[in-house]
Amino acid sequence: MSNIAALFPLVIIVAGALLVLVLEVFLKRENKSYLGFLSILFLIVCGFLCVRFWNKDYAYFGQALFLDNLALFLALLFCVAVAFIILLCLKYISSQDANHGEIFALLLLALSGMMIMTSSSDLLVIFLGLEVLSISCYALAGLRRKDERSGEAALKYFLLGSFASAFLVLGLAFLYGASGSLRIPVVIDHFRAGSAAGLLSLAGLALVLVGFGFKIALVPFHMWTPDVYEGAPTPVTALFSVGPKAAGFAVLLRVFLNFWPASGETGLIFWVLWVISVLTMVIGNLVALRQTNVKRILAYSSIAHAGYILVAVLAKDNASLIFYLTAYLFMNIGAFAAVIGLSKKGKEYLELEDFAGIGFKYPWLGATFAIFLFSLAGFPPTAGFLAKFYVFSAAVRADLVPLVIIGVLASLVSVFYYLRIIVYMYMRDPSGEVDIDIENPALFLVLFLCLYGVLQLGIFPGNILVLIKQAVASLPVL
Amino acid sequence: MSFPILSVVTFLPLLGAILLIFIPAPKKNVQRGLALAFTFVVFFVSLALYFQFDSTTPEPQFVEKAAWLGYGINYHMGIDGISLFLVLLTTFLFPIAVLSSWTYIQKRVKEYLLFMLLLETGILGVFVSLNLFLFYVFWEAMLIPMYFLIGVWGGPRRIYATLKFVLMTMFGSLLMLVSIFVLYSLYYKATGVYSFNIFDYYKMILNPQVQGWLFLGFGLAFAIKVPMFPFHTWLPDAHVEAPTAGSVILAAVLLKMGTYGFLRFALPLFPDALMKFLPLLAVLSIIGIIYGGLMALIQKDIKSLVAYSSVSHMGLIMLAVFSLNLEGIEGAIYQMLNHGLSTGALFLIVGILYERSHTRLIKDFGGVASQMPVFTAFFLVCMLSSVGLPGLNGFVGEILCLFGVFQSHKIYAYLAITTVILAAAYLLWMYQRVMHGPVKNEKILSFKDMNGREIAYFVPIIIMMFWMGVYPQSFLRKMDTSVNHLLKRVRNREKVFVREVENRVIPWEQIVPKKRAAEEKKGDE
Amino acid sequence: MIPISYFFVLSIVLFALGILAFFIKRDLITMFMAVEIMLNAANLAFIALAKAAGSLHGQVIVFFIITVAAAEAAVGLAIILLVFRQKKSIKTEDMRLMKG
Amino acid sequence: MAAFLFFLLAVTCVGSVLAMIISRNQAHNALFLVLAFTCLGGLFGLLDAPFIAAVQIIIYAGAIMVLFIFVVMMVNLRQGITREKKKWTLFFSGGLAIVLLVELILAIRGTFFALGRTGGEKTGTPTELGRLLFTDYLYPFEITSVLIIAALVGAIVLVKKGAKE
Amino acid sequence: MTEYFWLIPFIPGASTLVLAVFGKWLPKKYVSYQACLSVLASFVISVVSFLGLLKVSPENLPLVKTLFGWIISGVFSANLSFQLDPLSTIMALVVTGVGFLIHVYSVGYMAHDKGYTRYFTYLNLFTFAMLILVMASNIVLMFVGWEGVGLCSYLLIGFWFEKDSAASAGKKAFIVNRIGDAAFILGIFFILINLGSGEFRAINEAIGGGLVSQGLATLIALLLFVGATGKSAQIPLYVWLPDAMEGPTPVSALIHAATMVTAGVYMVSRMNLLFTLSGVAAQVVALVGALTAIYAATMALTQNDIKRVLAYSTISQIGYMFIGCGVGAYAAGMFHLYTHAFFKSLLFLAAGSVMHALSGELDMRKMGGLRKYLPLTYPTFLIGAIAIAGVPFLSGFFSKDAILTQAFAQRQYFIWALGIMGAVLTAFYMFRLIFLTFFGQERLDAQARAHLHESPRVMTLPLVILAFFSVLAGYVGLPVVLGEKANLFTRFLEPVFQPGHEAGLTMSMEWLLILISVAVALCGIYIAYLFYLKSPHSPHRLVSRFPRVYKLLYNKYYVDEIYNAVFVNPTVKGSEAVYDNFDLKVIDGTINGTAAATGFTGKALSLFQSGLVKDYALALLLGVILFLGYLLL
Repeated sequence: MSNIAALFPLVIIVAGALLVLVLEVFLKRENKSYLGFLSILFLIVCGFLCVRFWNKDYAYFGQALFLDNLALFLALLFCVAVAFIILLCLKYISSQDANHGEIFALLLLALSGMMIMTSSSDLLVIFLGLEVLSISCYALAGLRRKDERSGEAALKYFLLGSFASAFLVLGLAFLYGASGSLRIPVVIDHFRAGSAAGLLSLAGLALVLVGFGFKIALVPFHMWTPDVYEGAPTPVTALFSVGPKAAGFAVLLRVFLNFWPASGETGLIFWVLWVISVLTMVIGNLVALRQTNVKRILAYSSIAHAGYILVAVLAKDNASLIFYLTAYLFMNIGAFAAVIGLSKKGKEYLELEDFAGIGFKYPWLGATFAIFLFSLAGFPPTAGFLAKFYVFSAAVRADLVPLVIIGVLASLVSVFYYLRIIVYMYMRDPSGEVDIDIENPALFLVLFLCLYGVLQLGIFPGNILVLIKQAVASLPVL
Repeated sequence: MSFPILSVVTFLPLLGAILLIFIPAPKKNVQRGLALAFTFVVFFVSLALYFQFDSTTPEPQFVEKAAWLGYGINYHMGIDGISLFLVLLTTFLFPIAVLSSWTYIQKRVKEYLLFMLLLETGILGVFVSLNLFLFYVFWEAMLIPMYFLIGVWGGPRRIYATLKFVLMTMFGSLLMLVSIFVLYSLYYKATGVYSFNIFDYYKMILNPQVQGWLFLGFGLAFAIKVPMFPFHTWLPDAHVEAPTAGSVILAAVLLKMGTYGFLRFALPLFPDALMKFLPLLAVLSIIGIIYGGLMALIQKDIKSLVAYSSVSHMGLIMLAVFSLNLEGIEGAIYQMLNHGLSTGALFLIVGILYERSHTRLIKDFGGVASQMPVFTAFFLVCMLSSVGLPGLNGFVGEILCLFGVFQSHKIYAYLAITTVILAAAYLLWMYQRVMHGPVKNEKILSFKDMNGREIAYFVPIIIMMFWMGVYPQSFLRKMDTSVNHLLKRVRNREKVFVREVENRVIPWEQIVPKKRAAEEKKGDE
Repeated sequence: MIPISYFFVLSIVLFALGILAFFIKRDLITMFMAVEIMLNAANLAFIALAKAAGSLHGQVIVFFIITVAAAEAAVGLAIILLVFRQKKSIKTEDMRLMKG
Repeated sequence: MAAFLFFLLAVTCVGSVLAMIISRNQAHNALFLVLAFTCLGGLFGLLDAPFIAAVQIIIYAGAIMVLFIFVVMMVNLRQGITREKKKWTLFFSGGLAIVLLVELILAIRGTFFALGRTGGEKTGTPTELGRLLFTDYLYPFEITSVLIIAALVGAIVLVKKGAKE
Repeated sequence: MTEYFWLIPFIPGASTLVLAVFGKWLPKKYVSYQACLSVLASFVISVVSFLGLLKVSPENLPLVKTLFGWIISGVFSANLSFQLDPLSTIMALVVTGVGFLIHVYSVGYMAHDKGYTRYFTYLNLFTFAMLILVMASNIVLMFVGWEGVGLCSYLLIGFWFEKDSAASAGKKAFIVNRIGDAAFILGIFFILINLGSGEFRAINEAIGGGLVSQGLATLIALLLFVGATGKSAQIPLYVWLPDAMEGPTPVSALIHAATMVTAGVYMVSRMNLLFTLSGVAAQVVALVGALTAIYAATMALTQNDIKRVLAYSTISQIGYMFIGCGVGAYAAGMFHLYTHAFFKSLLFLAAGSVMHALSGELDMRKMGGLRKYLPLTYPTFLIGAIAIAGVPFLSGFFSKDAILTQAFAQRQYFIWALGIMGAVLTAFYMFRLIFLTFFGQERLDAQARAHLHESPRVMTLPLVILAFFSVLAGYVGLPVVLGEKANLFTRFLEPVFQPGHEAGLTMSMEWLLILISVAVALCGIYIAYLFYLKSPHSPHRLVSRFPRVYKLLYNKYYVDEIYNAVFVNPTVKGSEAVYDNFDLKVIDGTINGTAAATGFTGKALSLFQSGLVKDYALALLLGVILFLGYLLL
């Protein structure tokens, strides 16, 4: 039902961003962190609204903005993620000189972008949302202005991002030309009809796919990922690895899931995606094998995970896809949190050698990190296992057995490099010079929450599963 | 069963592990005591399983079932005559393992005990779960503590060993996971109901083609775990590097998970495929027997010698499993227990030597017997039980296994019988080089004989060895029904291995009590 | 009157040229210009198609795209400036601190 | 007349792009780009989109290009930067660009003839567009505001002189 | 109290347990008493049950006592159950009787050994196992005893494990036996499957009921016999026995002369129906026996080590027993077993006493002229020698003669001939031993000479008793010529051995045979006399005449070397080769190779991650193009 309330969550976030910007001017450097708490406040309100709007299906501006359960669930997810990131930033920005209050505003703006993307059925709006997200991400990547790597990351992200979005725009143009509109339902109907402009719209679809494939780092559109992840400030990297991915996949869910029944031409796209997911899983995992920088390892692993999630898309199993995104959010942010934890003022320890022996030196940090890694590797009883389990079993039910076999073998490879980190943490003797200031309650809060999430989702995901079921119920089931 | 005894047995160690976290690191003895206490309690509770076990029904007992994640994923536990003793073996060995590492482990005691307890939970879970999902969860989760035990407290090449162990095992189990998915979806498509319940799957009759693939999936996982012949190389590495208790558990219990898997899943689920692959598997097992024996003969490190001897023994067990008759399978199960006891004990022996000499190379020993008489006695008994000397447990299992094999395929038996000779050869030779002859070096002169603790954890093992050797009835009788049931299930689809009673002289009356005779008939129809 | 398809083809040619420029030029600024060209090529396509469809929606969309382009330009140039401050260079091949 | 205009604009546009590719001086590049965009504006005009044409010329040829020029001046390199030297990249990318061109042509060939010589006679007058903008496209319009804020913040935070710089 | 016969094995068993567990804390004296008395007790019971058995009528035989079901699974069923029949009784008597004496002897012999308690633990354990072997009522339980004695022999041979030779000898004995046992197990399986049960009664019934084809019988019989060759040291598995002399002498007397090594004979007689049913198997048994008899005898000719001579003679004597069984004269075989138990253990103990006197000297070349120093040992030794040589009116004569007569009667002339030749050699080497040891000039070295002394009473007493039996034991089995009923032994055993068709030999023939064997024995002795007393140099002349032959015999036909070269070394070397080249290189190589290859691929792929924006864009572009291309074409 149409209701102005549908705008509220978005408005709140943006308002928060603006407020942060305003206050930023009046605050002294040392207490920028108030801004963080402020924005968390806004996040909580927004989350609260999302909960309140559950099952209400508010919509506004026609179909351009609607809050079905999926949108709400994802919004909630994004809020949680961003909240985590903000908590991680609180100490980070001051100790790694990225001390700008704007970071919080940018985070909120990025969040708004994601929310826009996931709560619309109009490709134009989605595109704009994507741009909001991207632009804030470009800025976020470059935040550590003293650090060449950070700047370089921003540059690469920006150049390639705009390059990709050019393709996206051309794709939109094609779709528009074929169907005369960018409203997803219209476009779909057009596809169903299968007009003379079939090729045009197909090409358009492909180009749009490329645009989103870039955001969620599918091979071969993934090349930017490792460098950007390595260069960007670590909390921001954590966001990159979760937020845009989730948003992108949500769009895939909305846009492409609906095309499958129209087999024939779009059947082709299915096979392209099949190949892409294989490439993504295999290459992501293989290249990660020989990396020595933990952030890079996690970057490649995030590529590989995108591959697994794509399997869910191919299996047309919305629930498992969303579950995977949720699980991935907790375990990956958790892992990055642990990495952030291993730093002191002005110095981050990111090389594998730095991790030697920290497992016993900092038991809590080490243990949680180990658990997150096991979860990423897909060991029970963690969320990672259950997520893979759902995805792959769905895939088998969809008769994608070869894909699944490749997938599990790829994840076998992944086990090696995840365990390699643990080998360093627990089975090598500590290399003296690593000493970190452990005084970071916010970080440990995040660690704890992620740990809780990982175990809860891994052992008793019951309620979450129910929510997810309701969330995907709103999608057209085909 | 109102009292959830299986859950208690399975998760008590976990509880212990959690408690352990809160004990400050310096209080090492408190930690050890706590772990020991928990493992003991678990053992005593599990004894109830034995006494309350109803050997007349093949159905799983002490069943606990609860909805968990939906979609057929239930919390479903229960044991039958096959898993009963594996559970008992596990609970029996863990206190011993803890005791054995009392002084052996000096650094990071807390974490060590933590992982031991976690390991126990994982292993027990594997043996008691009847829901394929639950089974797989435990099967995988169990890897983590073992990974740490080898990797952190192991020898110089521990990292290589532990990664090899984990990756090879996972390679198998991931393919098994795929097969599980296929079963799952097949069942769903057939019935429209989601289920991971193993007994539901038993009802399915798959076409041989599919069976073949699925069997490969499952079989590979279990074959690597066992380990069967070409997949065995992780075992020596893991054993050599692992700390004593780790080796004990690894050899005594972990390997049994493979054979157990064959009995519980591979055989009853895919009988046709089994028949197809039977020759291959049998040949591999035989190769394993002989090959393992020969390799053991020439090992320079005692531990790897024992490891290869396990390869040989497990080969015999697998062969007996594939004989698909009552004697063979009961023998196999019995031999699993024996192998658990005797090989475990041998690793303890090695551990004791290692604690005194900090070497495991055979050439560094010699004439130990004259220094450590008590130790010598224990060593002798353990070795003989592993050799399979009558009166000790090894003989009963070995002879039943061989007999079962002999019944189904004489040729196999002729080849397998070599184990009798080989086992004697490599073990006696090793024993001679280590214990006999003149005292090799002055280091050995300084060896102290076993202390009270060591004797304390060895005596139960020795007693069990004699008991199982002299009065196996108390174990075999509990298996009969379950094994018969299993065989019925296998034979129902496949008549090759059915043995009619008629073409045999009915056994001497006094030998077979009436009740058993009746059961025997039931079993064969 | 010129067939609209001519415009369409022209847009694609421009797009290809943009790509070409992106790869041929070595300084970040011009590479970014190339991207702008690609965007504009897409705009031309939009307008042409809108014309063909006889609706104004295409033009509105183009309006938005132009805005996006502007926004991107702002951030993009800021980034280029940032990088220039750090490295005193705007050559692409100098931007390879991270690789492998 | 229109045809002549079209070809004139098209050729200038393409030509200026090529010129931009060839020239090594960023300032010149920027100017070539202005020229190209202006031509594009003209083309828009030919397609009954006067308002967009105006916007195009104002925003691009005006605002954005000025930005570019500013940056070029700040960067202010004595000697220009030659084009890519890595032959491999050159030929490969050139080849790919051509392939892509062909493919896209193939993609549109279906519509090539479908598109009539003339579409509807709607003209994109400011009023028309404005009405659309504030009815159907209100939401995107709002979003653009967010977009611009983001860009603003981003630009500022990246290049502003911090306290200690 | 005959029904308590099942206690016979368990008394030494219990004693073993006590000694094993509490031995550490028990005083020597107590240990010796307990050990000896336990055996004595079972001896008494055996005697009682023997007397009781005489009263039982044959059709109620055997008496069976089932304690409980042992291994029962499907068709495989074995009880812990014992049976008493003439055969087992005789064995029990021999084992406990001789065993007791040897226990007593050991008290003196081992008095100063630090492993005293351990020794008696083993010795009791052995008695226990041996009694189980002979009294088991089914073949599986028999196998338990069979392995048990093997173990004890392993332990006792390697009793002085500090000596590498001793340790290796024990190991060798066990492993060689194992080879036989493997075949034995297969035999058991055949019996269990085809006859349905391992109970001897069931087996006999099955055979009696004609359930067993001849071929099957042959198969089983041969498999079992392979086991027997291992345990009873026959060709080809005899190699362990000579080395077994590393053990303490009483052990050699008890295990490697009187009891254990004859287990094979006992087993064959136990299975006599089977062997009779398949003629072939019996033939093989006889042949192997005969060959071994002569073969071992030849090797005994040249040995200089007292105990080794005795060892080879044991081998050859057991050969005679097998001849007896082979030609169907099981009673005769058992008879020889029974007499042999006495005189051979006597010989060993006497030899032991000699060693004791010479403080452990074994080499005959370092002895000579001892008879005046060892007033008690010498005569007993002599008696033993005469008995084994087959001089009339001593036990050995009757038993050996019975066997040979039967062989001849069964028209096994070849076997008989071998037996006769063996007899000559036996007489010869035994008296060579006597002469070298007790006659001629003394060749002792000084320190041995210094404290040369007769053994204590506790050792000599058993000698005397055994000597007594060596003389008289034979009179329970007088040859047929002295009357049909003369042979009590055979009659006593009749319930077990269906009376084989008694040889249709004429009296004169019988007498002739007897004369022949007597003559043979005497001439053997005479040659020995010529060689070693009359002209002590003739042996050397002979040796220099046939150096090859001498070397061959002296080195025991190089059999050990051959076995090592053919079986042992190839196995070890081959395994090493396989381990290095296959296990490590191929299998592990494959695994590690896979891992390395994966890693390398990863490395290679990461090269595309050049860090150059353009390359990244290029990849993207390439993706787009392939994607579109696939869609459009």
